[in-house]
Amino acid sequence: MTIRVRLFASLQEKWRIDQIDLESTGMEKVADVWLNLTGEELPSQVLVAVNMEYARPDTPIKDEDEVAFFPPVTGG
Amino acid sequence: MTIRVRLFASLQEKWRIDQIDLESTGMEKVADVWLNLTGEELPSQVLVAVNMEYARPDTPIKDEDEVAFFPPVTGG
Amino acid sequence: MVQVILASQPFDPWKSLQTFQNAMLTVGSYGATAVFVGTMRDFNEGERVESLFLDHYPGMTERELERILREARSQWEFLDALIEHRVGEIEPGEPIVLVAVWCAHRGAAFDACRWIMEALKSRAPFWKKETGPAGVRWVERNTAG
Amino acid sequence: MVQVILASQPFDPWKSLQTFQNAMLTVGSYGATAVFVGTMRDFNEGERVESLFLDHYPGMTERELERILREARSQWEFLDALIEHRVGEIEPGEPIVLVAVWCAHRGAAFDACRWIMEALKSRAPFWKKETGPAGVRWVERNTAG
Repeated sequence: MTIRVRLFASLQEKWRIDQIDLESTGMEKVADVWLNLTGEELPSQVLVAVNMEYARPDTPIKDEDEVAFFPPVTGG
Repeated sequence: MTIRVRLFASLQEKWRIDQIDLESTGMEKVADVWLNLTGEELPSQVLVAVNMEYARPDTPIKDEDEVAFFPPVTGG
Repeated sequence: MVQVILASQPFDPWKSLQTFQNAMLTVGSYGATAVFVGTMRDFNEGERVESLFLDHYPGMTERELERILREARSQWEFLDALIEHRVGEIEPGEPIVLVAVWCAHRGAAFDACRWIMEALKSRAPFWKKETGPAGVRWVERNTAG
Repeated sequence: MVQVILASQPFDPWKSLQTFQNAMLTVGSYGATAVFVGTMRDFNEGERVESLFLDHYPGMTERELERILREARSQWEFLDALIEHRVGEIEPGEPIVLVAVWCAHRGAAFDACRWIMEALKSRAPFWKKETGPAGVRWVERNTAG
């Protein structure tokens, strides 16, 4: 399974990752992707999107999904 | 005592009066001016202003006041 | 420097905003601008409207609009505000009223702009006379906001 | 025909409104236009701000803004709506966001414009990074409306 992972804003700077393709068979939900990427639990304030729609840590993922992690939004 | 009376919008058309100076000693309040002008009681939906500030039928008037009568406003 | 303008000729609200903002506001001082524009429609309550005449009370209308802006300023902190209102003969598609408020933050801008507009509709001495297929009639009351 | 624009260069909101309105709206069809413009201030929470960088999620940002407009349209009847939002490097005094709604009546215009703006602040994937005298910092959360 290949998951495209994207980080934005302060998360992108902290983890020094903009975009990366993760190849792994052990990922079933969004939280697994974060764990796989960082080795840490997904912090509660981090927002997540799957294929450009808001999702939750327990949202299931499938091959070729784009999973994004970002801090609270501050536009406008 | 001289009171300048002004009518606006539909009242102006109905009474065919735009502006008139009433000379009379018998007027003490706004409602008296209307009675003096039209011979009728002041209708409850008519709005009144004295010297360009909203007033009430029982607002006292004095020499040289400008008293205006108009229908509900419909601007904006 | 709040401003009240009665316009006897058609005005472009977006151009008025541009001009007022450039002349009156300091760059970087305001974070939130809320604007309302009322435009003459060619329909009102299901009836076609061909033209509109806007009567007002010269002198009192300006004063009442200035009172409204002063009252708004005592309720919300704003840097500046503008009211522009047409008088006289108006054609469909022409703007009737523009209300704009410049604030530091958006809550005050939205609240003040709406409050000013509702106060204007309920208190400012303007009267509309519509011409339609059935003839000429004075509009008797404003619709609720 | 609602429209979402992400602008990488400074824009004049009043000119955008003029252009959009002339291109998209039928003369006489709309009676009420409510507009909000958010502009970059040179102060934020008591600190001087020298410049701002606005990050976004290309693709998702546009989609989320379009979803917001669709949701607004299911709640209020409006003829048209426009969202324009800056991305990239922004200087004090430059507009950040423009939200405009064209309706038949003013209640819906005010309500929809404010709702869209609050939805944008809470959901649209944008992130601000401020540069001030103390250095560079990501803004952590938006202020309440």
